[in-house]
Amino acid sequence: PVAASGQNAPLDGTLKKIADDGVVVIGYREASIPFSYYDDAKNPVGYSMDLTAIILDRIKAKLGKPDLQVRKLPITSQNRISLLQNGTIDFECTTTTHNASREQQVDFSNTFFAIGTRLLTRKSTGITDFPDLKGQNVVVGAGTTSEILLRKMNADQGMGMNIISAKDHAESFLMLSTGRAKAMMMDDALLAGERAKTKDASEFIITGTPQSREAYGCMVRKGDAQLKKLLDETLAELQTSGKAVAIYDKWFRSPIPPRGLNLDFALSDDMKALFAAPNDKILN
Amino acid sequence: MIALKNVSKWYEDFQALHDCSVAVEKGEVVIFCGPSGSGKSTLIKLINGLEDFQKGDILFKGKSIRDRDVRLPEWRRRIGMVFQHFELFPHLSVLGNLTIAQQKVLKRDAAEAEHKAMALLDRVGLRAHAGKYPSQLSGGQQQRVAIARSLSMDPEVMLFDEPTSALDPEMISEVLAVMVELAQEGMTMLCVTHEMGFARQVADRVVFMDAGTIVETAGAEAFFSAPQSDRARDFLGRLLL
Amino acid sequence: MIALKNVSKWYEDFQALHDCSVAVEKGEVVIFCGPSGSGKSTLIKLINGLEDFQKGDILFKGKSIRDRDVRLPEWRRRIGMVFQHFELFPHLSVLGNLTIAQQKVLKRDAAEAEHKAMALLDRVGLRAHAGKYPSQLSGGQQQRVAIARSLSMDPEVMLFDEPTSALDPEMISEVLAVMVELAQEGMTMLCVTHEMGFARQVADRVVFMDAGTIVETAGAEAFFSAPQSDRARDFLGRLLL
Amino acid sequence: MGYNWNWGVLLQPVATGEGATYLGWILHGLLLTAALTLAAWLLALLVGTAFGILRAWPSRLCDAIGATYVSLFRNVPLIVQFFIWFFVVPEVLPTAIGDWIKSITPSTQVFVVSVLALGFFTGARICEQVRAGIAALPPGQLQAAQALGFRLPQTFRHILLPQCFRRILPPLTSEFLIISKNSAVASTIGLLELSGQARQLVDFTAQPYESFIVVTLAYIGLNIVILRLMEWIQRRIRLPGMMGA
Amino acid sequence: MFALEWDTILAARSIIGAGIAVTLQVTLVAIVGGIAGGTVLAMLAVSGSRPLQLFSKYYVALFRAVPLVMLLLWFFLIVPQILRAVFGLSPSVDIRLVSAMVAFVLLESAFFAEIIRAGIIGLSKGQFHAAAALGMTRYQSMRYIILPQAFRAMLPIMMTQCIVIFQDTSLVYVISLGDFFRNTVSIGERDGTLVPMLLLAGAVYWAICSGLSGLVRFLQNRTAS
Ligand SMILES: Nc1ncnc2c1ncn2[C@@H]1O[C@H](COP(=O)(O)OP(=O)(O)OP(=O)(O)O)[C@@H](O)[C@H]1O
Ligand SMILES: Nc1ncnc2c1ncn2[C@@H]1O[C@H](COP(=O)(O)OP(=O)(O)OP(=O)(O)O)[C@@H](O)[C@H]1O
Ligand SMILES: [Mg+2]
Ligand SMILES: [Mg+2]
Repeated sequence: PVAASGQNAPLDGTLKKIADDGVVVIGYREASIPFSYYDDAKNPVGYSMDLTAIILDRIKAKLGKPDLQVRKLPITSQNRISLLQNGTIDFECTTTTHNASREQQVDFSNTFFAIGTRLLTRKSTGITDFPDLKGQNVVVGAGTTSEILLRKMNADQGMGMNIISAKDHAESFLMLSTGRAKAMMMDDALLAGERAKTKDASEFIITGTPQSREAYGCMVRKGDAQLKKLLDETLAELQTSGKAVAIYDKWFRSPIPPRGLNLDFALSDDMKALFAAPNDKILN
Repeated sequence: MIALKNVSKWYEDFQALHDCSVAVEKGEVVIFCGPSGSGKSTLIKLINGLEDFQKGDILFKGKSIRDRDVRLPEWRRRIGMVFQHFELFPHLSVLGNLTIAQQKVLKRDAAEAEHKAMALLDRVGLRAHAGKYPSQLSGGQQQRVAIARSLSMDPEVMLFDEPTSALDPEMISEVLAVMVELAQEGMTMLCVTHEMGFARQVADRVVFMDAGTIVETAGAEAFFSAPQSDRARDFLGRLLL
Repeated sequence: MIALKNVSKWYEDFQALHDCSVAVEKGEVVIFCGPSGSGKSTLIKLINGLEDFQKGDILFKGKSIRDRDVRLPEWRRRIGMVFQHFELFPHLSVLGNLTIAQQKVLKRDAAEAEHKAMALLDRVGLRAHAGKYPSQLSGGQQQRVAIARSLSMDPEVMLFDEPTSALDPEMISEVLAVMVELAQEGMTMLCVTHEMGFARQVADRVVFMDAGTIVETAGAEAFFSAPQSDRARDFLGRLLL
Repeated sequence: MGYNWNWGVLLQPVATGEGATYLGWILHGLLLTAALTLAAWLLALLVGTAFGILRAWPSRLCDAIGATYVSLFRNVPLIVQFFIWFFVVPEVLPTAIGDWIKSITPSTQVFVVSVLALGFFTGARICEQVRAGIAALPPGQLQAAQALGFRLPQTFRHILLPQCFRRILPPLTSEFLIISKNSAVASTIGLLELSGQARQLVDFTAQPYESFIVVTLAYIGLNIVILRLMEWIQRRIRLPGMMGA
Repeated sequence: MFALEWDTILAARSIIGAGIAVTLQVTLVAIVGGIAGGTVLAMLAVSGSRPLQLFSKYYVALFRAVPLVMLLLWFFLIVPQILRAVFGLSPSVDIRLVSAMVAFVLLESAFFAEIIRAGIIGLSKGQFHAAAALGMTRYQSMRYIILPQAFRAMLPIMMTQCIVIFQDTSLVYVISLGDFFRNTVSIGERDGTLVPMLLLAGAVYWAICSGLSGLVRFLQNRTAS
């Protein structure tokens, strides 16, 4: 009965475009474990991809087009907004943090994941929290919220850190594992994913007080209320029905492809709160 | 056939031709001579539309080169030209040099063009060299190929700009022989040359130029036996030394 | 002073010198002549250690160039050399050309080197041109600077390799005049030249070469008036034509 | 296309709270690009000349050493060379040295690595120019110098090289221009020169057009300045009576 | 750290293969498109028309002033929608590949234009006159007389430029396009074998490029003699 009212409204925005083209294009990330990354057959898989698949089923149902073509395009943190704005992709649910400056250019759906930004370090360094980073080399992903926070902290508290901006997660982790950086700051869930890649995962720990809490949302074009509504409803239903927890367990608490590693990453309080009360708020 | 009327030409600031007028009738052979830098090459190039000019007019069969419906490529096609340095196309065989313009400009088919080319090569005595490349020929042979190439376009007039002055002495005669033959067959010819023996033999008229002006125009016999101007006398004197 | 003993030299497979022997005393002026390619330049270069040789020996004041304690730069410093194409250093002024080797090789200080240079420029009549660059001088002037440059190293012998053959006729005499003066001052000189007038004037002996061998060595007067060998006679005959 | 132009963003304080504006970042990037270009060009000149002399030295062994250098540094893409200098060299050096390198301030590290990578890469090209420049000199020049008693090193230093450099000055200055563009590759190892700043601005401001336009204009401006500088140098160094002066 | 793990490389051969395919595609398109565009620009540069000459001149100056890295980023980050519109691409086409190809074609056009223009200018004026005197139009003389000679004269330089292009394609790294180099690096990062993988990439490029340069020298010597 909820969906029925939507079906009566005339299509507009992206949904109309999808209906007209008979094609929907989604964005994915190539190396954001465990949200969106390649399995052995070079297919994008992950927590975000599972959500995307469910959303796509919803779109097909809404448009009454079970044979709607789905195309997938790899995106990066640098081109995702451009590609969405210029119509190359129709929406993306990957690992994009919902924040105020991005709201200038795009709209965000309900939050589908909440993270805290923390540290990954070798146990042997003895680093346990941010104050330990004084005078050290620390790596962050270029253009991430973590970079902004870390540089701010460095400037405000005169910590004398040398901050390395790496272009992606893999490079960040390379800096850490080769000893160029003592610690790596990033979204904790992604840190868990990076750590799981390496053969000596047990030597690394995720540590430190979260410096920020961030909400991942799906990006849609600005003003595209109809698509946003569909995404919001779909995500809310998954979260309140408990299906979202099942998907979470599949990717964060069980062995995942390609190497059968287990991230063993417990459901955070923020996530529990989110699943209890779906919303599209910016976390602070 | 060809007429220049008060033509003046400047290269930027430098005036290369001053108010030149010449008229050449069909079948006439006119020789242009004069000291280096006097404007002979420039004048020849103007007739063929290879250089622009600023004043006066040039007519071919009564039609001005400035006429709105004159298309320069067609104009040039009807006027043959032979250069001092042959200017054969080095990337094409002798046969290729003779057929390419026939095919691309006159749209003759390959067989027809080749037939015509071979006939002309025969005429200049180079049939056996059709498959060679220009660099494999002597200067005299190259110049004969160049003449044949011009003729392949069925020109109504032929222009020659010092066709033998880049040649070793022993090759000059073989080129001049071809030109004499052409003249005798009645081709209208305008020819810059310092070969006075040749000029005497074929010229109807001689045009003497100096410093961009036409100093004297005379019948060939009259010019060689009794040039009117001092400058021509001087020039001939030095030439015959 | 200088002695070549049975010297043979090969450029790869080609034998440029066959078993050449010459001895030059202090203060002697010896002229080398012979047709092109006869090995004159090669011989001169060997004396200065600018080319290697395979057989025989070369002595300078009794010391062999092959001696273990001979240092070639020092050897060359003591023997002056003037080249056909002057080989002035185009990036240095005339003064710079004359001082650089004094400063860098002989370690003279700047003032001393310049003083010496100016004196030598005076001697070759070019004091006024000290500040110019080689390309701003005529060929004859350049060659005189080159001679002055050689002299600035206080050589004990001077070698000349056709010092005037790259010059326009009107400049030859100004260079020869400098060389005559040198000879008269008692400089030991080995000189490749075709200037027979000069040779007659200054030569103590003439060495005639052909095809890499020394065909004839004679006193100057004897050589010019009555050359012994057919080849020398032939050569002189063609030269005087 | 739904883009919100906002040129004012360039004058906003940066999101990292470091007290700069985004335009300030770009200017800083421009400065780094200029410094990197100059340093790399000087290194390239040094390295290229050294190996160029080796190639021109009358010794087969020296020539072979020079030729090997050129072959190695010309036949491997620049970005690969950057990565090798940055990631491989510290690992193949003795562990103590490698660790010391890695502990240097990262921004210094990437700058030095960039100078080395660009310098040695361009040095290979300059090496060939020097070799050709010396080979083009009349052989009599070497002989004339030797006849005056110059030793071989002196001959190169005082006679051959000064002439060679005057001849190859135009290509040498073009190399300067080429380095200024190749320096953008340094952003791949994290140096925040001009192009690196362009990307950083995209990340931080979500206003890609503004930052790209400004940075591209900065490159064009740099290019024009270098061209003028090249003309000036070439005029200055011309000898009277040579090279069309 | 230095030992190449051949079995992991072997396991990743499909990724490396895909990378090589991308490298070759970009190289090939850059060469073909660059020569075509360069020819057009060179012809504009020697055309009689002042505006066309200026266009060619400023095009070349502009593209030679901007680093390739910036150019690649422009087409990838900033104007992909223009590419889509111009080429009528379907939404599923990997825009990175198209961006790279377009950036390379535009840039290499400028480089080839300079080379070809030098080749044309190197021809004597007599050849232009001879072609014109036979009645050929401007286009015909270019097509049949001038360009064939210019290309022949510039062949060694053009071939050298092709090798440079092959090397430069590795810069598609900056737009995350998986060419040979980037995929090699990714495997290295993934397996912790970055050092040997980088050395491997360097060795492969070196072998190919020095082989090709040798070939160019060989051809040059053969045509010279
Ligand atoms: N393209 C040009 N630009 C400027 N000046 C030119 C050009 N072509 C020719 N001139 C000048 O025009 C004058 C006439 O030249 P032209 O070649 O017509 O003389 P010419 O009589 O053919 O001499 P020659 O016997 O040496 O061939 C000369 O002073 C020459 O320097
Ligand atoms: N560097 C070299 N390599 C190979 N052969 C050489 C070399 N230099 C000279 N030759 C050859 O050695 C022979 C003697 O040359 P040289 O220059 O000594 O003759 P020359 O008597 O000075 O002649 P000219 O009067 O022409 O200067 C010539 O056949 C010459 O071709
Ligand atoms: Mg002429
Ligand atoms: Mg000689």
